[in-house]
Amino acid sequence: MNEILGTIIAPDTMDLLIKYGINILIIFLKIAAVIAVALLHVAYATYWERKVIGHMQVRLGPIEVGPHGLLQPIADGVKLFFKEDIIPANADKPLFYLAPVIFFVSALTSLAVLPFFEGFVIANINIGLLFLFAMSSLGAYGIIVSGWSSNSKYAFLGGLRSASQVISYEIAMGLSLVGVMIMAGSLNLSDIVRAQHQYPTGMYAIPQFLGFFVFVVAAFAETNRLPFDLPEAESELVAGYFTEYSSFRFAMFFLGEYTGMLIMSSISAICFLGGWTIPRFITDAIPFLLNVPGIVWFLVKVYAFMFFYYWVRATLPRYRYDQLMAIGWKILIPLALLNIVITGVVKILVKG
Amino acid sequence: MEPLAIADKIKEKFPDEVLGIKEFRGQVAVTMKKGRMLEIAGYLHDEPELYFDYLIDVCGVDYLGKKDSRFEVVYHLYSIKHRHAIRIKAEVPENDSSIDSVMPVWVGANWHERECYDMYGVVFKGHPDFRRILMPEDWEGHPLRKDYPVKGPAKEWPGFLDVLDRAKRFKEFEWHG
Amino acid sequence: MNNYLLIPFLPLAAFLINILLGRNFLKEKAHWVSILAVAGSWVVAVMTLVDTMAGKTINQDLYSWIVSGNFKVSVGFLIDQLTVVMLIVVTTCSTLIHIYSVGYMHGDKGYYRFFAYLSLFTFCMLMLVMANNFLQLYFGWEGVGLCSYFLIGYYFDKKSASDAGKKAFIVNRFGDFGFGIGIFMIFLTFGTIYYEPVFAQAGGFANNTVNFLGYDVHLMTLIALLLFCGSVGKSAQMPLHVWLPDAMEGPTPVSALIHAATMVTAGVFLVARCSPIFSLSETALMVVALTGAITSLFAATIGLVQNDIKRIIAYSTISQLGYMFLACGVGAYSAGVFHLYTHAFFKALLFLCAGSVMHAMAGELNLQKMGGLKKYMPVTYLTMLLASLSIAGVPGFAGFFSKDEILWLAYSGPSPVGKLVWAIGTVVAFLTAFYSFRLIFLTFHGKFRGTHEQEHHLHESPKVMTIPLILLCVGAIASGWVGIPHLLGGGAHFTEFMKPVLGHPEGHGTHSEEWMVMAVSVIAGFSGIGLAALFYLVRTDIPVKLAAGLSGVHKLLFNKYYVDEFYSFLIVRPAIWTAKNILIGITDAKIIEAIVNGVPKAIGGFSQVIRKVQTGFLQHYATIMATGILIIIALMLLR
Amino acid sequence: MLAKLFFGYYAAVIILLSLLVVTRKNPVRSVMWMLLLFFHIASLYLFLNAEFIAAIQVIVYAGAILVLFLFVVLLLNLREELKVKRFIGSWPAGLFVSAAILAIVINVIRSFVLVAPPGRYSIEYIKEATHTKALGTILYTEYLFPFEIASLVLLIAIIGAIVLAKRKTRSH
Amino acid sequence: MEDIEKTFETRELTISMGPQHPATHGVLRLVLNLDGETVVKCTPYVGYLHRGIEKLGENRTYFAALPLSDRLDYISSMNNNVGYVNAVEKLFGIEAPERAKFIRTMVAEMGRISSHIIWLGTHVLDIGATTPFLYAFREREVIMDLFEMLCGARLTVSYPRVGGVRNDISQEFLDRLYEFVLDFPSKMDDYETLVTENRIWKSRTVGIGVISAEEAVNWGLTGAVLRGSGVDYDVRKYAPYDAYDKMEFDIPIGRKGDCYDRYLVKMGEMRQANRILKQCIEKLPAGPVMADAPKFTLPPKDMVLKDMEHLIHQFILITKGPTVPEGELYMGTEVPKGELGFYFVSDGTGKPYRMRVRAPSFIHASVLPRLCEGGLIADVIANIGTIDIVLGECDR
Amino acid sequence: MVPLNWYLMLSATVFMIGVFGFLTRKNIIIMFMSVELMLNGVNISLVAFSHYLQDLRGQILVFFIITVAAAEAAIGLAIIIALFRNKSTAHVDEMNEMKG
Repeated sequence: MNEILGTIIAPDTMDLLIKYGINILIIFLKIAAVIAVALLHVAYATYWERKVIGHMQVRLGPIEVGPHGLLQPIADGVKLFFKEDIIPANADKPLFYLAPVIFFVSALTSLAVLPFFEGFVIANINIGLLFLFAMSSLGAYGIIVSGWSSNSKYAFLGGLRSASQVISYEIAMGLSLVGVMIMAGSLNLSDIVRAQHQYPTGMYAIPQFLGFFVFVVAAFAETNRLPFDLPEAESELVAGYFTEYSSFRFAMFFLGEYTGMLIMSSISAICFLGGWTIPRFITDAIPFLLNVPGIVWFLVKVYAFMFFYYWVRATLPRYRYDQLMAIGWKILIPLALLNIVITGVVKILVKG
Repeated sequence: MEPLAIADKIKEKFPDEVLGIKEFRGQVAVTMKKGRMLEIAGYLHDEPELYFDYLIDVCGVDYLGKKDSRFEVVYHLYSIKHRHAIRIKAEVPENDSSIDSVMPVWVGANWHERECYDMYGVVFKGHPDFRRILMPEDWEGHPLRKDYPVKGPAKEWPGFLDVLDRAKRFKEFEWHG
Repeated sequence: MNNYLLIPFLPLAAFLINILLGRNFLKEKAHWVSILAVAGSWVVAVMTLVDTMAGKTINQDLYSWIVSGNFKVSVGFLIDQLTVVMLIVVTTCSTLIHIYSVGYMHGDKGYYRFFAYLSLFTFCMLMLVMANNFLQLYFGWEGVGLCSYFLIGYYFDKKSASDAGKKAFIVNRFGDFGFGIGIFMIFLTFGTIYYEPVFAQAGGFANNTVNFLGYDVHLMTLIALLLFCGSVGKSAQMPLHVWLPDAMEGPTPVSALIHAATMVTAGVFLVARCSPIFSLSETALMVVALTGAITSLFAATIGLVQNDIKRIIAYSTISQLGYMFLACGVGAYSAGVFHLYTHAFFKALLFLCAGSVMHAMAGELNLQKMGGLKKYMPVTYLTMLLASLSIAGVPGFAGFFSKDEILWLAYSGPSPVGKLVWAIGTVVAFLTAFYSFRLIFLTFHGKFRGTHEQEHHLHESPKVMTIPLILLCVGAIASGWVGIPHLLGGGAHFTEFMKPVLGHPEGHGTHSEEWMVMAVSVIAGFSGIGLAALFYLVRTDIPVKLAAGLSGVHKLLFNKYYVDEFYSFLIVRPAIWTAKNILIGITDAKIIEAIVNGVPKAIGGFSQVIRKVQTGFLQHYATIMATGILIIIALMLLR
Repeated sequence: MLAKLFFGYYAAVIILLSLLVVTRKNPVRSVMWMLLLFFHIASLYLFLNAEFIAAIQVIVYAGAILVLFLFVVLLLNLREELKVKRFIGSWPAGLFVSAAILAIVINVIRSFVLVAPPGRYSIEYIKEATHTKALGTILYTEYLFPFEIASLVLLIAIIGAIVLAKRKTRSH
Repeated sequence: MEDIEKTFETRELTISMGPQHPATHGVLRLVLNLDGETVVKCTPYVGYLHRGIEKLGENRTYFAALPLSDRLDYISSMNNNVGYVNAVEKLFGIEAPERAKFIRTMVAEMGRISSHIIWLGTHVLDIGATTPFLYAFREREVIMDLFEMLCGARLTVSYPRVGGVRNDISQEFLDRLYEFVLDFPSKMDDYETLVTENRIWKSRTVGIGVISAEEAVNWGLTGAVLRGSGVDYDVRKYAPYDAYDKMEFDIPIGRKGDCYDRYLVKMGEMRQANRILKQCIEKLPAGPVMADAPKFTLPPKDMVLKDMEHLIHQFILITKGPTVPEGELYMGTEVPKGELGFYFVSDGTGKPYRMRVRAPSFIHASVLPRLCEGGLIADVIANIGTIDIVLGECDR
Repeated sequence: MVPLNWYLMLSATVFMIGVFGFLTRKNIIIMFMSVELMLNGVNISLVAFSHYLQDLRGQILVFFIITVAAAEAAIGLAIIIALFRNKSTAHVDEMNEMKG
C-alpha cells in the first residue's frame, strides 16, 4: 500500500504538501479570525447605529436585551436565524438562493486585502486596490439577481436601480482613488499606507481633498445609504431588491450591506486617513501616542467614518433617482477626473 | 351679491328652467330642470358678476315618495372672487335618471359625480371616466337610495365570499403548535 | 512655387465649396466664392503671361494618373504662348461673366448651383488648355462638354432647355467619337500621348500610310481629320453646327462664356495645338479651310433673317468660328488664334448685351418686338454698338485687325484654296456687318414695338452687370492693338509672340495687294453697315418686300437651310424607326426578351432549388463559413 | 505535479462551464455560469503570472461586460424563452463542424513546440518591477498609439450604443 | 414608426402602489403605468375604507351621529367634531355661548397642529428624512395628552357637543397648553432647520406637482393645497364660525403651487395656529359652556338623574331626537386637510333626511393623476405627501 | 511545469465551444456570450504564450481584446435592444429578412 502511495506521491512532494498544508492552515486561521472579528464588528455596527440614531432622534435605541441593549444584535441574529424562510412561489429558486450569497461573499472577500495594522493582511497582493474594485463590482450581481429572481416588480425595479447606481458610482469611486494611486505610486494597500505616512501631511485626505470628497459621496452611494438609499427607498419601492427576502437570506443582505459600510470606511481610512498610522507631526508633538497600537488608530478612524454614515442618515432626506444619477455622472465623475489631472500635473511638476 | 339677487338673476336668464327658489337660514337654493344643466353651469361659471369658479360639492338626494321627481342633484357653488355662494338643485326623475356632467366647467366634479352615481345610480352624461368609485366595481345596487336595505343586501357581495373562501383555504397553512 | 497650379484648382475649390455647402450655408452668397476663385485664377494667369513673355515655358508632370504598361498618363501642364493666350481669354471672360451673373441670376433658386457649374466649367476649360497630353485634353474636353450640358439644361424644368442640353451632348458625341479614335491612332502611331514627343516625331511619319476601311490612307491626314472631327463637333462647324443655336436655351452668361468665348473655341485651339500634325497634311488643311469657309458663309446667311436676338449672335459665332478654321486651314494658325482672342471679347460682350436687353425686356428675345431701347439703356447700347463695329471689321477695332490678317493670309498664303476662301471670307465680312447692324438697328433704334408693360419695365441693368460690359468693351476695342500688322505701322506683336509655337506663315504678296485686300474687306464691312441702315432705319419696307419677293430664299434661310429637318429625316427618324420597330419590336421583344426572360426563368427554376441555401439565418451562413474553414485547415494540415 | 493537478482542475472546470454557458436554456443561468467561468479564467491567469490581466478580467469582463449582458437579459424579460427550443434546427451541423475543427486543431497542437527564444520579461524581472508597472511601461511607450485608438474605439462604441438604444422621443 | 410606437406602449410597466404601501397614507391604491421611471398614467382607487358614514348618519339622531364625524379624518377628529356641531347648530338655529366658542376654536387649532405635525413627520419620512418624524411625534404627544386630560380620549374625542362643549376646561389644562404654546415656535424652528432650506429637500419638492391657481380652484381643491397655489381662500377668514372672527391671524399663501409651496403653507399654518391658540388662552371669556336651548340640547346629567321632567326630556331627545325645522343647510369649516362641509336635508324629524359629508381628502385624492402624470415615480410620493390625504375621510 | 500545449488545447477547446454556441443557439444574447467565450479562448492562449515567451506583449494584446470586447458588447447589446423593440424577439431564427 505504501509502495503504491510512494509511487504516486514522491517523498519530496510529501514534504511540499506538508509545507503547503501548514501555509494553508495559517491562511485559513487568518481568514477565520478576520471574518469572525469583522462580523462581530458588523453586528455591533448595527447596534451602534441604532444607539447613535436613537439619541439623535430623541429616543433611546435598544435597551431591553442586556445592559443598555448590548445583546440586541445577538438577539436579532438569533431571531433572523429562526424565522421562517419564505420563498415566493414563482421565484427562480436557485438564483433566489444564490443572490444573497453572492452579495455577502463579494463584500466579505474584500476583507482579504485590507491591511488592519502593520503586517496583518490576509493577502498582501500588489493589485490590492484593483481587487477591491473587482469585488465591489461583483456586488451588483447579487443585487440584480435577487431583484430578478424574486419575480416581483418592486424588487425588479429596485434591483435595476440599485445595480445601475452601484455601477455608476463605482466609476466615480475608482477614479477618486486614482489620485491616491498616483501619489502613492502603488496599488498595494499596505504600500499606500506607508507612502502616506512618509507624506508630510500624513493623510492623503488633505492634498486629495477633492478625491476624498468624491470618494465619500460615492461610498455612500455604493453602500446604498442615505441620501442615496434609492433602491430600498421604502416609501417608493418598499424594500427594493430584497423586498421578497426574509429570515437568514435577508440577514445576509443586511450583513452584506453593513460589511460594505465597514469596508468603505476601512478603504477611506487606509487610502485617505493614513490607515493604522497617525501623522508624523502629531507623534512628533506627542511621542506618547506612538505606544498606542496601530489597530486602535485604524478602528478609531473606521468608526469615525461609520459615525459619519449614521449622522448623515439621521439628517438628510433622500435624493430622487434621476438626481442621483445626475450627481454621479455630471458632478462626481468630472470632479474625479479633474482631481486626477491636478494630481498628475502636480506630481510631474514636483518630480520634474 | 346677495344670494337672493343671484337667484333672481338666474331666473331672469333661464326663466323656463327655474322651478323654484327657496331660502333657509340665509342660504338660497334654486331648483332647476335638469335639461340645460351644463349650459347653466357654464353661465354661472363665466358670468363676470356671478363668477362661480369653485364647485364646493356635488351630491344626490333621494326623495323617494316625497317628491314627484325622485332624485335631486345638488350643486354647492362658491365664488372666490366675489365671496358669495348659491345652491343649485337639479331634479332628476327616476325613469330618466341621467343628467349632463358639469366636468367641462368644473373638473373637480369628477369624483363627486362618480360617487353620486355609485350611491344613487344617477348617470352623468359626458363624464370621461364613469364607473363606481367607493363601492367595488361589481357591487349591485346603490346603497344610499332610501329603498336600499340598511342591513345590507340579502345576497352577499361575491368579493367578500371570495375572501371568506380564501381565508378557509389558508387555514391549512396555520401552524398548530 | 508652382503657382500656376492655382489657375485650375481655385475654380475647382470654388466648385467643391459651392456644391457641398451652397444649398444650406452659402445660399445667396455663393457667388463670392466663385468670383474670388476665378479672379484669383486671372491674377495668376496674368503673372504667368508675364513669365511667358519673358520666354519661360513650362512642361511638367504633376501626378501620375494612369500607368499601364508603357501607357502612362499624368496630370501635367504645358504652358507656352498658346496656352497663355487661352488662359488670359478664359480667365478674363470667366471673371467678368461671373460678376455679370451676380446681377443676371439674382434671385434664382439654383443660384449656388449655377455658380458651382460655372466654376466647374472654368476648371475643366483650364485643364483643357493647360494639358500637356491628349488624354488630359480629352478629360477637359469632355468636362466642358458636361458642364455645357448642365448649363444649357440649367432650367431643367423647361422642356426645350433640357432637350437642347441633350441635343448638344449627343451632337458632340459624333465629333468626340472621331476625336477619341484620333487619340487612339496617335497612341498607336507614336506610342505616347504627350504633345512633346508626338509633335517631335510627327515629321518622321509624314509619308506613312495606313489601311483604313480597306483604303490606304495617308496617316497624318487620317489623324488630323479624326482630330478635326472633334473640333467640328465642339466648335459647331458644318455639319455638326446644329446644337449651338439651340444651346441658347441656357442662361445668357452661359451662352457668353461657353458658347461664344471659350468652349466653342476649343476646336480652334485643338487645331492650333496640333498644328504640327495638320501642317503635314495638305488634304487635311484644305478640308479645314473649306469647312471653315463654307460654315462661315452658311451661318452668316442664316443670321441675316433670324429674329431671335440670341440666335443671331449664335449664328454669328458659328460664322466667326468658321473664320478661325478658315485661317487655320490656310496655315495661318496665329491669325486664327488672334481672331479667337479678339472674338472672345466682342462676342462675349455681344451676348452679355443681349442678356442685358433680355433682362430689361423680361426675357423677350424677339427682335421684332423691340426697338428704340437706346434711350432706356445707354450703356448697353453703346457697348453693343462698339462690339458690333468690332465684329463688322471697322478699322481700328479689334475685329478689324484679326479679320484682316486672316483674309490677307488666305489671299496670299500657299494654300490651293486660298483665293476661294478669301473671296468667301470677304462676302462673309459683308454679311457679318449687315446682320450685326440689323440687330443693332432693330433693337435700339426706331420705335418700341413691344407691349406696353414691357415698355414700362424697361430699365438699365444694375451696375454689377454694366461694369463687366464696359470692361469687355475695352477689350473689344483694344484687344486687337497687340496685333496691328506691319503694313499699318504696327509690330504684329501677336504673331511674333506666337511664333515659337505656331510658326509664322509668310504672305506672298505685294504691299499693294495687301492694301487691296484690306480695302475690299473694309468696303465690304461698311457697305454691310450701310445696307443695314438703309433697310432698317430709312426704308423699313424694303426687308418686308424683299422677304416677300424672295420668299423661297427667305424661307430657306429662315429655316436654317432645313438642316435640322434634314437631320431629323436622315438620322433621327430612321433611328427612331429602327429603335421602335427593329430594336424594340424584333430585337428586344423577340430576341433579347426571349433570352432575358428565358434565362432568368431557367435560372429562376434552378434557384428555386438553390434558394433554400439562402435561409436568411445568420447561423447557417456562419456554419457554412466554418465548414469552409474546416476544409481549408483539413487540406492544409492533413495533406 | 501540483501545478499540473491544478491546471487539470481548472481546465476541466473551464470546459465544463463553457459547455454550460452555451447549452443552458435560461439566459440568466448562462450569465451566472459565465461569471464563474470568468473567475476560473482569471485564476488561470494568476498561474501564468498575469495578475493585472486577471484583475482586469474580473473588473472589466465580470464587473462590466457581463453585468451589461445581465441587464439586457433582464430588460428583455425573457421568461417566455424557457418555453421554446434553445438550438436551431440544424444544430448537428454546427456541432459536427466545430468538433471536427477542434479535433484537427488539437491534433496539430499536440506536436507543437515553442522554438522562439525567451524575451526579456522573465518572471524575476516582472516580480522586481511589479507586473502593473512593467505592463504600463510597454503600454504607454510602445503601444501608446494603439492605446489611444482603443480609447477612441470605446468612446465611439459608447456613443453608438447610446444612439442605438435611445428611445425616440414621442412625437405626440 | 407606428410599430415602434406600439411596442413602446406595450412595454410600459404597470405597478400597483398600495393599498398596502407604506407611502400611501392609508389604504389608497394607485395603479401607475410607468415608462421607465416616468409616470405615464396614474389611476387612484379608493373605497377600501368605505363605511357608509352618510347612510349611518341618516339613521341616527343628530346627537348620535356626532361620533361618526370622529371617524372621518381620524388624525384630526376634534376639527371634524367642531365642523359637525357648527353645522347642526346652524340648522337648529341655536348658538353656543361665547366661552364654548373660544374653547372650540382652541381645541380646533390644537387639532390642526397635531394633524399638521403628523403630516410633516410622515411627509418628510417619505422623502427620506427620518429624524423630523420622531421630533414631530414628540410634539404631537403633548397635544394628545392635553386631549386626554380634556375629555379622556386621545384620538376619537367627541368633545364638542351640539350647543357647546361637553365640559368646561380646567386651569391646569390651560397652564399646560400655554406652556406648549410658548415652547412650540422653537420646535418649529428645529424642523425648519432640518428641512426647509435643505438642498436635497428643495430638489425633491421645488417644481414638483405644480398646479396653477385657476386649475386648483377649478379642481375644487381647498386648504393648504389651494393656498399653496396662491388662492386666498380660508373658511375661517371669509365665513367665520366659532370665535375666529375675534382672532387675529394671517393666511399663508404660496406662489407657484408646487410641493415646496404647499409645504411652506402648512408650516406657516402651524405657526398661525399657535398664534390663535395664544389669543384663545388670553381672551378666554367666563360663562357657561352649553347653550340654553332646552329643545335642542340635552339636559345636564345631574339634573337628569334627579328630575323626572329632565329624564323624560332626555329620553325623548335621545330616542326621537329634537324637532328640527324643515329645510336644508350646508356649512363648511376649515379642517387641517381643507374645507370640510356638512350638508343636511331635514324633513322635520330628529334624524337628518340626508347627511352629506364634503370631504377635502376625497377631492384632493382625485387631483393626484393631474399632479403625478408626467413626473417620476419618486414624485408621486412627494405629491401624496403634500396633498395630505386621510383615507378615512376620503372613503367615509 | 505545465506544457504550453496544454494551455493551447484548452484555449482551442474553449474557442470551439464558443463557435459551437454561436452556430447553434437561437437566442441572440447567448450568441453574443458565445462570441465572448471565443475571445476568452484566444486570451488564454495569448497569456500562455506571453508567459512562455517571457514577453509581455501578449498581455497587451489581451488588454486590447478586452477593450474591443467591451465596445462590442456595448454596441451589440444596444443593437439587440433596438432589434427587440422592433421585433419583440431575441431569437435569431425569427430575424430572416435576408431570406432568399
